Formats: sequence, structure tokens, C-alpha cells
Amino acid sequence: MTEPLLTIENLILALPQGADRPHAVDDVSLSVAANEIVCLVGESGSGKSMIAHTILGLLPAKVRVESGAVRFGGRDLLALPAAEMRALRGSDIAMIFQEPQTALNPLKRVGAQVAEAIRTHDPAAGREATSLRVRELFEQVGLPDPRTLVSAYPFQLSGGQRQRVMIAMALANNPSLLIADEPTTALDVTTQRQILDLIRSLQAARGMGVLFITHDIGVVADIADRVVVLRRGRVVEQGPARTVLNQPREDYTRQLLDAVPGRGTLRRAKEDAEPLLEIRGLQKTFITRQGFFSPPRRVVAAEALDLRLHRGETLAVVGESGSGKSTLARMVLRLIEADDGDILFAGQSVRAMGREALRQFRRCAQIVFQDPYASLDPRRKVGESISFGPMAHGVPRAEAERLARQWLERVGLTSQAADRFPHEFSGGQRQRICIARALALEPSLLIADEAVSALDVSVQAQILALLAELKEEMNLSMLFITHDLRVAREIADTIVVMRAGKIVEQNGAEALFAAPRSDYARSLLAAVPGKDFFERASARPAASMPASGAQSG
Amino acid sequence: MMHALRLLLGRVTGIAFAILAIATINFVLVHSAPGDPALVIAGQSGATDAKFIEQVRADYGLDRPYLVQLGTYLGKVVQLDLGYSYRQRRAVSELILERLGPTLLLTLSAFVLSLVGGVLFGALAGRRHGSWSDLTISMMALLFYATPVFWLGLMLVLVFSIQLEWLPAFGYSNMRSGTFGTFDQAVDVARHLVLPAVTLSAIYMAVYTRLMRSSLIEVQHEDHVRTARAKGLTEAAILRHHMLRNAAVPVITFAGLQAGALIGGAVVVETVFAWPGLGRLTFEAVTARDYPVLLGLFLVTSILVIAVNLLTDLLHRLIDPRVVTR
Amino acid sequence: MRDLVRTFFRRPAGIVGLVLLGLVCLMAALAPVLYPASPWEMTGVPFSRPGENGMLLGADTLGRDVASGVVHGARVSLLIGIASALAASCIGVLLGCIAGYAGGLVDMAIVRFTELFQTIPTFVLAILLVAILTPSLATIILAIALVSWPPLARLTRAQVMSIMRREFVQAARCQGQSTLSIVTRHVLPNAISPIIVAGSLTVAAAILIEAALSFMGLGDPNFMSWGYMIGAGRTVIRQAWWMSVFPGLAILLTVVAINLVGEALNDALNPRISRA
Amino acid sequence: MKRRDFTKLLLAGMALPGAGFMRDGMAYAQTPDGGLTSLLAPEPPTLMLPLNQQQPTIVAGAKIFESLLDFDFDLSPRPQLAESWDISEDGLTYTFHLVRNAKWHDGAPFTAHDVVFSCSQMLMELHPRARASFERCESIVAVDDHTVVFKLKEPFAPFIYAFETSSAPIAPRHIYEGTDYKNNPANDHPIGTGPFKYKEWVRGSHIHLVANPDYYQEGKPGLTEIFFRIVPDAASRAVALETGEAQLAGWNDVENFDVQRLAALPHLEFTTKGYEFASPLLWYELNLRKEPFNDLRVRKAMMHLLDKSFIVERIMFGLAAPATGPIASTTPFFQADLPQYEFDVDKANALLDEAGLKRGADGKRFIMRFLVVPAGEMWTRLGEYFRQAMAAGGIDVVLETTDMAGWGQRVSNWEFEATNNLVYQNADPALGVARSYVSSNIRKGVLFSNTEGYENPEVDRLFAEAAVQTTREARQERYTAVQRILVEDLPVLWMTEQRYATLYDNRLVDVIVGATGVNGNLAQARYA
Repeated sequence: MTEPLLTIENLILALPQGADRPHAVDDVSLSVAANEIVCLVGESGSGKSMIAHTILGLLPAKVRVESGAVRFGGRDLLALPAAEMRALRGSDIAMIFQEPQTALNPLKRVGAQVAEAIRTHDPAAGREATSLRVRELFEQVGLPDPRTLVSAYPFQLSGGQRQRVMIAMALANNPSLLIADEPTTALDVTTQRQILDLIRSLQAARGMGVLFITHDIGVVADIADRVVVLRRGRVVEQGPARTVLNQPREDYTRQLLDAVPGRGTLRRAKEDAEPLLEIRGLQKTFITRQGFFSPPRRVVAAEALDLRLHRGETLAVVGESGSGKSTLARMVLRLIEADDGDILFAGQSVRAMGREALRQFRRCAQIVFQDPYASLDPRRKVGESISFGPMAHGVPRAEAERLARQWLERVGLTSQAADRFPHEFSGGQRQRICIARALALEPSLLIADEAVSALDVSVQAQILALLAELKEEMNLSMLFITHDLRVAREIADTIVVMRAGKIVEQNGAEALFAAPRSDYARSLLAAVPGKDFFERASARPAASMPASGAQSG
Repeated sequence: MMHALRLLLGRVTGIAFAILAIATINFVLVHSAPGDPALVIAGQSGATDAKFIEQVRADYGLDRPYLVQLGTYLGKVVQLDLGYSYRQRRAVSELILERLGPTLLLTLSAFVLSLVGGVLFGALAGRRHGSWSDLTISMMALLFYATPVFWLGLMLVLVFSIQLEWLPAFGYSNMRSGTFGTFDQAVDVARHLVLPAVTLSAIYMAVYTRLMRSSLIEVQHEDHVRTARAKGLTEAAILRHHMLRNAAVPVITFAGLQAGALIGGAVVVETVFAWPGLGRLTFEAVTARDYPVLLGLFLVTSILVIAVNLLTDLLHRLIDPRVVTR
Repeated sequence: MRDLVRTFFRRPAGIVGLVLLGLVCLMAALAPVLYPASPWEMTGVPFSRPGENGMLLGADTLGRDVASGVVHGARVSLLIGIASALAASCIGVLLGCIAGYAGGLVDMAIVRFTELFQTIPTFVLAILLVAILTPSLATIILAIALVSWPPLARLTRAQVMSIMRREFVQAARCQGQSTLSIVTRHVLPNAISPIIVAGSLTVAAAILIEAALSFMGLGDPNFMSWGYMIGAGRTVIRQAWWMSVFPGLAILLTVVAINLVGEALNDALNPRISRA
Repeated sequence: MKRRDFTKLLLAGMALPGAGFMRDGMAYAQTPDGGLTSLLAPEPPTLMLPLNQQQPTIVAGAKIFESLLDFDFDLSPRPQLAESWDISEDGLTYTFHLVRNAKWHDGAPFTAHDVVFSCSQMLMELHPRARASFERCESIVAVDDHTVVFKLKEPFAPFIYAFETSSAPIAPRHIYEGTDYKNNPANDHPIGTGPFKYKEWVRGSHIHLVANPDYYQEGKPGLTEIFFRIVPDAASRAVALETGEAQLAGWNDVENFDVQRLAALPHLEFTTKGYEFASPLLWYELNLRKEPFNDLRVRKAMMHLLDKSFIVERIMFGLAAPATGPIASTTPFFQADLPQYEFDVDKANALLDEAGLKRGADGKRFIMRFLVVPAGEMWTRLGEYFRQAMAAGGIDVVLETTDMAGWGQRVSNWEFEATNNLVYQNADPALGVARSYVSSNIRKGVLFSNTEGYENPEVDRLFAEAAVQTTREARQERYTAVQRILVEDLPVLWMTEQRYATLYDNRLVDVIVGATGVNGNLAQARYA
């Protein structure tokens, strides 16, 4: 191996006073060579993005480089004058970001934004030459119809197309190093697959060095030549991808690998039990009126949905964004009213329920939402948020409060947590509180709407385990909404795949993974990151699950 | 194209409805006032003659039932006939039309001045967030925001007209300039415009400055600015191409909402500066209880506000492509 | 609560505002003690300059004490400002809550109504209302309230709607909590901070409107107010600048103070900033 | 644009006010080439004087329209459209000999038929004050093209004053006869016989009149043109005079407190003459229909509580004189030595005690409402002063404000307790004084009538007799008697005789030449 493209040596980044730790990044050394993809993997707060930003000199003002060096092409980037650093940005070193939605200027045409990148570093470039080059780039990144697309605005593009534009912009000046900061995290799984393939092929074609930052071990498995595992600002382990993934030396790496969902034993659907929830011909179209005369916008969220959830069963509804899966969950609880069709809960029509009947029904059917930050009232103590439920059903205040404390302990928190406010808890802890809130009403049906999607993998694994455990204990039935097939596989007996408001496939988990009946399910399965690796790995005995109920969640 | 047409059609009917509703509200409001307009005319003519008063009443339909008056009024509004001023003895539309120009000139220049000034100062302050210039601009903005408009007008007259004798203190033009070439007159009107426009725009400039400042500070932390930085753009280029326009969007949206207040402010400013516009006509009509003029004025000013709203909408569309299809 | 106070006092601007506002309130409260005589008392020497003839801020054309007027004027300005802001808040919050909670046709009707009120040039409307109803404290307060509520209604509606969409409210609905319980326990406490801030800023705006009305001769003639003093003094500004300068400064300082306090309150009530 | 260019532009823009562009604007203070810029406020509704007689209409319209006579400072008649006139011994026949060379502004000759048409038809329909005058006529006849004879039904001494310009503006018969007067297109382009012709009217800004080259008086007018600058704001008007942008102001154009300052300016001339015809009297008016104002003792007490000199000095800033009774000292038949009510708080309190109005625990006897006249600062001050003055007698006054319409409605419909009023004397007690006190003029809904509701048969009789007497002595006798009764009865609380300031550029001469001052035609005014 020749001289590496990028070398980071003993980098220490100091956080401002009052942060949870003194150093965002503590003594990190790594290198990226030409023509290789180095994955920087870690959970949230591991400092991986900080490292990326340090390279380009884009650190927020509060964070200070305490010591260390970042060498690129023989120069220490940390000591480079501002003008030279600027000349490097976007030309020799380019970067793409996580949120293509916000990373592009919403008010400028995408073509102009790419052209700007070219002209910034080559002021002499003519108009014609530049626009030609932009179209070339658009073609290279696989954007359809570049000629018209260059004059589109970001909001007119899909998420994947935006990310392709970002990549085109990054490649505009033929960088030797590309830094990709979670470039696929905000994308649907099939789109993620395409973008990963694109980065891979472009890298290979151009011989670029790529520093790829991700939290997803699956993605690492798919793309990395070498891996650097980061935890709380420190390098845990680094080495060639194959070695690190197959023979992890460190416990943490192993934990990360084990936490990846969808590798447990498959469950078998219990066909024989009676249905608790039955949905027939459910219909919902969202119509947004824009005026008296303009045609209303119609979005079909549910079209003739039929499904059954048996007692004690876990049914996962899987689909990409916009498939209508969350609307389905809300329609069951009548948080959104359906247009047509029937929802039967234990034989009773939910849609026909009056106010009081609905109240009683909701007691039996509880929900846990995706965003643990939005789903707790920031101005109420956690204990109150839980105890209001039983109180609404006639439980005396003191008893309700006792129940709240009891449930907090049950989901792995202390009973003192009841007296604290939501902002004092981490995301995983909040999700535990939400589960406690839902279960305090002793429901028979629990709806989990992307309940683990916002969490780090290790926490995700813990929450999934907790849910599984509680489900057994309380004989719950669960409607589990997720975009992640791996999670569905982890927890579900039956899986329903939705796309654009329609059910594409309804199948036992085992059957679906073994032999998907629909093309769409097949493409979803194929797109799961790290699929090949884990399939190979699952041939070997799986590492043990971490214990549930840990306070660290 | 069809889409745009439909949008326009929807807009127009919406405006028509709004105008009719405003017309009705105005009519009810103005006519619930105490004070007999017939008496005012009579009194001001030095009349001591009951017959004369009856005559005035008959002349202007004031003796007919309330609902008939309203019906007649609405019917006329639909035909764009705003009635006849008994005090001024002229058609209301004529009165309003001849005052419309100066008011448009004043409010539009104040609008543009406040917007441009606000965006400029706000950008300056927001860019150097926390610096001395930021502190100074923010403080000035706060002070101007808290200054009563009429008071500011007086101070400006005191300083620029009376002390320094730079600018005329009042009026629309030096009447003799009207006989000369158009350029002279334009210069003359422009000189008369300076103080009232500055006075009227001050408070809004302060508002927009504050808004622009916070908007810019917010934009500074947005992802696409980081993207621009990662592209290697200079800070100046980032400011110009990726921050100013984005930060100005909420300011412009807000400015549209302020159009009504701007015309309200014009009443005070036009009175202080003897600016012969709709604002002054409004005050004169209120004190003279000139019903037809008041009704016409409220209608026209409301239409003006709607027009300004449309204008800002257009501006918004121009700088924010997302609005068009949304 | 302690958080709130601490954040509030972390901003020097907030402290300055509070001190200024405190002074104005003190002035209003102590008016009968500081100047027991009526501010209309015409006993001084007309056109006394500040400091002359025992009058701190000079006398007006009739020999009335400007200082006494400024002190007594504080009562009226604050009274009108606070009362009309409260009235506007009542109208605005009620309509906003109904619109935001009810949604649908009710919402649309209220929104259209609000828009209509915003389309009518507000100050012109205020002039008209006061002129129609004849100027008195009550009518001025009513007029200012009637032109000030639309922004509060819009804000409340937006707040309520955004809170209603938040998942914790949906969770509360799923828990079976009653509508009243949801609104009082979850929606209002979360929606109220910006409304309080906007309400406090409405006080400042109301004081300015009152001043402009009084300036145009539409004030309550039985109460000495700052706007009236400027209106009475502006014509003699060359002979007696003090007649309009001091009440003008009083308005300026009060409005600035309320704005500073409002901003600090905004920061203090904003959980993102206060608990950061 | 490059950044530097932009900065340059910005700097240039900021430097502008200091540059020549701005300074040369002092041009508005230039010598107006024989033209005059006069202030006018508020904007008149029309210039068609026969149609409307509001103050600003008169000021501007009287340069275009004329009547038969003009009046000297002592109110003696002078020729205008009438060269000479005779009044018969019995006071019933007025014969006017008209000027022979007068032409309308459109070139048509002015004749006696215009006068007959105006006085017997047009003004009878349009002009309430003229109607009151010419209703007294048995006939109005044009003897020839230049002689008109008015025959009265019974003698009316002040009839001669009916021929003042604003009282009977003569309109062109050839344009108005047989038309709808109010909607005649000529109203927008008024045609008179006056020294100035209508040129242009930019609404909200100014009215432009130019000299009439065919004016019937040789060598007049002395000015080439007149601009009436419409400035609603008093402070702005003062600035206009100060900077020389305007050269003439009359009536209330300048607020009283500003008069002294402006009068002292070297380029301005100041006079209070020229308002003798109007001679307005200002008083506090009480609604005598209501308790306790129907009690003479209360009215007397209030009179003792009011300090006229305070009003004259502090509210009018010297532009007034204390009024001693119902007739102003500048109006004929004024009686000088009437008993007066001196400023005396103790006496007032004694009178109030006597009237049985005891002070309550808070020191207040009763609460009354005072309706402030919504016509400007002076009126507001009068209200504020009234409240303070009454407080000394334990009377608690609450001020009410309204707009002009509301004020007119409430006063004329007797829905008030107290207010101010200001009434023109119109050169003769029979025209401007009697109307406020005779019981026949208690007319609901009519402003400037006997709104206070005073009734005294003796007063009615004396006024009626005085109007039809033909000798000065006989009239004086009755007016003296009526003045004595009224001063004792106090139907209203007379305060001041108003004086008005006329300010004009000191290069102008012969601006104010008669009893109607700035309401005159300014034919003689010129630059020295």
C-alpha cells in the first residue's frame, strides 16, 4: 500500500464546558488510502460526524481541536490557512451529507447548485462548458433525463434523486477523497441500496478514497474495505472489513454485530387462534383542497385493506415511506377516520363506536409512537403522563401513581423516574416510558408505530427484547409498524408488506423470508443492507442477546 | 397553464367575496355611528333652516330605511360605483382616484424602503451575530420599533426641515413645479417624499430588521449552508447565494401581512406631513362623517391591502419556487 | 419555575427591561403620592422650562406641570395597554382555541373572519371605532382590543393545531383522557408560552395605538395620557420642546421595556433555551 | 454588480442630502413673481360660492365671485358690483346702480338680470342665509341692464349687509338659469366676475387662480396669480409661513400660540383687522332646560368661577378680548357699561350654597358633563379649563368628546348639559345676535339657533322691534335694553370676543382693506 490519502493522527476535539464529556473525539487515529472505502461506524454520540467535519474544517464554533493532525496530500489541514482550506473543499475533498432534503438549498435549481461547485473552483469555466459538465455528472450519477432535471428545484425531486444530486455535486471537481456522512440513513431501503451501489461503482471507477460514516453495520458489511469502530469518541477497533466483521476482537464490536435485528430464529404464525383484530376493505384517501377551482390533491393511503391479527400474535406491517402503514395504525385507533371498510376488534365494529365505547376500546388497544421526543408531554412529569391513563378510567390518583412507579420499574427504570421530566431521559429511556404508559392500561392489543426506528441499534435490540418479553408475559397481541424488514423479522409472526396504500403481500414471517411471493417483497429483501454477510454469518452460531432492562437504553 | 388559471380564478372569487364582506361590515360599522350627516352639512354652511336639512337628507337618501341603503350600496359596489360625497360634492371614486397616486407612492416607497433597509440591516446584524454592529443595529431596531410614528415624523421635520432646511416639511410637491418639465416635478415630489416615507418605513424597517436578523441566524445553521461551505464557497458567496434569499422569505411573507398596518400608519403620517393621500382623506372623512367617502375608502384600502398581499405572494413565489405548486 | 427565573435573569436585556418597567409601574402606583394635585391643575407659569418655577420637566401652555402629567399618564397608558391586551388575548385565545381544536368548517369560518379583520387597515379601524363610539377609556380599550386580537387568534390556532398533532396528545387521547383534560393538562400548558409572550408584546403595541389615537384627538379627555400630551405639545414644539419630548420618551422607554421583558420571557419560557 | 460598485452607489446615495441637489431646493422661498401663495385649511368642498359657504369656500371663492357691496372696517358699505345705491326714506326700497364694464370670466357681460336671477331664484334655493334675507323682499326687479330694485315687505335695518360677497354671491344667469344648479358642469370650473379666474385645482394639494385681465376696476388685480395651498396640519402651516413657502394666512390658519412667534419674524406682517364683519363671540353654553342650570344663581356662580383673562391670555394667547355681553364691541349697537361678573370663587361658592347645592363628603356639589367642541386644540383647552375652573366651586365636570357631526347633532337636539359655542355677529345684532336668544328660534335640529332654550317675551319683543326700526337711535335704545336684560339673565356665559391673526409677507401691501379681510377679493393686494 502506498502513502495514504488522508491520515488522522491522535485527534482530540474538546467539547465546551457543561457537555456530557470533555472530549467529543479522544485520541483518534485513522487513515484512508486512495481507491478504498473506509467505514467509520458508531452509534449516535460516538463522534463520527465530528471527525468528518474536522477534516473539512467545518466544525461548529463550540468545538475546538485540542491536538492532533489531519494530513492530506502531505499537508496538515488543521494548520492550513482559511483560503487554502477553502480551495481544497469541494475540489480535492468533497462531502455528502445525511439529509438530502435539507442539504440542498431549497430555493435554487439543482443544476445551478452543481454548477456553482464547478465554477467556485474553476472561475474560468464558461457557461456552456459548465452546463455540459453538469449534465454529464447527472448522467453519471444515474439521474433520469438530465437535460430537464438540471432546472428542477430540490423539492421536485425524490429523496434518492436529491442524494444523487448531492453526489454529482461532490464529484464535480473529481475529488480524490469523498467523505460521506450517513448518506443513506434518511432513505428508503431500496433507494439506499441504489445509492450504496452508486457510491461503490463511482469509487471504483475513479479510484477515489472514501470515508464512509454510518451507524449501520449492515451497510458496513456491504460497502467497506476497512472499518473503524468508534465509541464515545474513541476508536474501539479498526482493520480490514472482513476481519473486523468476522472475527471482532472487541466486545463492543461484537455487541454491535449481535444487535443487528433480523437474525433470530423465525417465528411461526399461529393460524389457529381466533382473530382479535380484523380489518376488512379499509379505505382512506387524503384529499387536500387548494382552492375552489384547483383540483384537489388525492393521496391514497389505504385501498381495500384486509388483514387479521390473531390473539397473541405479532403482525408486522412493513413498507417504505408513503406506503400508508402509519395511517393504518392510526385508523385502527380512530386517530384518523377511515373512509370506508370495517375494523372489528374482538368482534365489535370500532368504526361504529360512540364516544364512551371508543374510550373503553382504546383502553384495550394502546400505541407506542416512533419519536420518543414528541410522544411525551414535555411539561408533565413522567409519572403523571403514565398515571393520567388509569385515572381517566376511574383509578384513584394514589393508586394510579403507584401503578406508574411499578410500571416504570417493570420497563427497566427506577420508580424515582416518575418525578422527573422527559427531557432528563435518553431516547431509549423515553421509549421505555412510552411503553410503560401504554401498558399501564393493561391493553390486549399494542400497536407499535415505528417504535424502535429512531433508536441506535444496541438500544433498538434492548427495546425489541423488552417488547417481546412483555408480550409473552401479558399475552399481548401486537401490530408492529416498521420500515425495516430486519426488525419485522426479529419480532413478527406474520408480515404484511404494503406499498402505496395496498397490501402487496401477507405471509408468515418464515415464508416471506424464505420465498417471497411478490416482486416488491423480493426487492425489499434484496435491498436489506448486509444481507449477504449476515446470511453467511448466520450459518455460524449467533452471539448471545444482550440482557434486557439495562439502564443504559 | 390550466392550473395557474384555476388558481387565479380561485384567487379572484376569494377576493370578490372578501370585498363584499368588507363592504358590508364597513357599511354597518359606519352607519351605526351617532351624528346626523345632514346636520353637519347644514351646520357648516351656517344654515339655520330646517327645510334645507330635509333637502340634504332627501338628496343623499339618508331618509330611506337602513336596509335599502345597504342594498343600494352593495349593488353599486358591484358596479364599481362608490357613491357621491355630499360634503365634497363629488363622486367618491373621483375623490379616491385623485388621492390614490400619492398614497400608493408613499406606502409603496415606504414598503420597499422598509423591506430593503430591513433586509440589509438585518443581514448585517445577523451575519455578525453578537458583534458590536449587531448590538447597535438591534438596539436601534428596538428603539425605532418603540417610537411612536407621529413623534418620529415631528423630530425629522424639526431636524431636517427646520434646523437644516434640507427637505420640505410637508406637502406633495411644490405647486409651481407642476408647470415645469416632468423631471423637475419628479425631483420635487421625490424631495417631498423623503421625510414621510422614512417616517412611515422606520417602524417596519425595525420589524423587518429584527425578523431578518433572527431568520439569518437560523439559516446560518441550516444544512445547505454547510453544503455550500463544503463546496468551498467563500463566506461572502455563501451569504449572497445561500443565505440572504432564504432568510428573506419569511420576512417577505410577514411584510405582506403588514400591508394593512402600513396603510393605517399612512393615516398618521399623511396627517403630520400634509400628504394629499387616502390616509388624510380618511381622517378628514371621519371627522366630517362623510359616509360615502368612508365606505369607499375602506373598500379601496382593503383592496389595496389585498393587492399588496398578492404582490408579496408573487414576490414570495419568485424567490421561493416551492410555493408555486404547493 | 426556578429554571424560568434563572433563564430570565441570565439576559441583561431582560433585567434592564424589568427594571425600566418596574420604574414605570412604580411611577404609576405612586402618582397620587408624588403629585397629589390633578395633572390638569393650571397653577404653574405657562411655558416654564424644565427646572424653572419648581417644575422638574417644565410646564405646558396652560401652566400645567409636565412631570405630573408624565407620572399620571403612566397610569392611563399602562391601564389601557394591559386592559386592551387582556381583552384582545381573551378574544384571540378563545377563537384560536376553538378554531384549532374544532378544525373543519368552524376552523375555516374563524380563519376567514380573522383574515377579514386583518385585511381592514387596523389603525383606520381603530380610529373609526373610537370616533363612532365616542372616546372614553372603555371605548378606546374596546377599539384597541378589536383590532389587536387577530394575530393572537392566529398564533393560538397555530399553536393548538401543532400541539394537537403532537404524538403525546394522541397518546393522551388513546389513554382515554377527556377532551377537557387533554386541553387543560396537555394542550394549553404547551401552547401558552408564545401566547403569553405575544400577549405581553400586545401591551406595547396597545400603548402605541393609544398614543396615536390620543395624538389625533381621540383620547379620553378626562385622563391625562402621554399621547395626549404629545398631541398638545407638538404644535408648540419649537417654543416648548419639553412638552412633547418627555411624554414621547416615556412611551419609548415603556415600549422598549415591555419588549425587552417580552423577549427575555420568550427565552425563559422556551424549554429549548431555558433547559439547555 | 460587484460589491465595490454597490458600496459606491450606497455612499453616493447617502451623500445626496448634503449635495447640491438637496440644497437648491430652497427655491421654494423664491420671490413669487407677483403671485401669492395663501394657506387654506381644510380643503373646501367646492369653489362654487353660491353653492356652499363654508369658511374655506368663502376664502377661495370670494376671489372668483363677488356681490354688490364691500364693507369698510367700520362696516359702512362700499361699492363693488354696485357703483352706488339709494335707500328710500321708509327703508323699504333699495336701488342699486351696477358697474357697467363688468364681464363674467367667460366673456359674457354682467347685467342686472344676473343679480335678479341670483337673488330671486338661485340663492333662494341654495343659500339658507340669502334665503332668509330675500324672503323679506316683495319684489326684486331689474329696471334696466344696470339697475336693480329690491322692495321689502317691511323695513329691515340690516338688509344692506345681505349684499356682502359670501351672503349673496352673484352667479351668471346665462350659465345657470334653468339648469340643475348642483350638478351644473360649470361648478367644476366656476365662472364669476371677480379679480381672479379659476385655473386648476389639484385636490389635496392646491387651488390655482390667475389674474382676471378683464377686471372692471382699472389696474386691478395687483397680483398675477394666487395659489391656495391646502395644508390640514397647523404645525405645517406655520412652517410654510416661516420658510416663505406661503405668504398669507388668516382665520385659524396659525394656532394662537404660534402667532406671536411668527409675527415677530422679519418677513411677516401681522394684523387682527379684517374680521369686523364676522366679529364672533365665544361663550360657554348651558342647557337651560336642565337642572341646575335653570337656576340663575348657578349660572351666576359659574360666571364668577370663570376667569376671562385666563382664557384670553393662556388659551387665546392674547388673540381675544373679554366679552362683556351679548353684542361684541366691534358690532354696531354695542353697549359699553354693562354690569360684570368678576372672577370671585368665594362669591361663586356662596351663590351655589344659596342655590341649595351643598358640597358632598368629597367636596363636590354635583357632576355635570361638558361636550368639548371637536374643532381643534383651543376648544379642547377651553373644556379643560372649564373643568378646572368649576372644580374650585365644587362642580365636578366630566368632559365628553365626539366628532363634529356628533357635536352638531347633540347640541342642535338639546342633548347636552354644557358646551362651547362661537357665533358670528354678521355685522348687525338682528342678523347674528338675536338668533341665539329669541324664543321663536328655539328649533330642534338646527344648529346656531337658540339651542340653550332661553325664553323671555320681553327680549323677544325688543329684538323684533329693533330689527324693523329705521333710525339708529331707535334701534340703539332697544338693543341697550335687551343687553341689560340678557346680562342679568345670563342665557349663556359670554367669555371672549375672538380676534384672528392675519399674517402676510411684508412685501405685500393692501392685503386687508375691509371688514371681510381675507374673505375679501384681494383685488388691491400687490407687491410694493
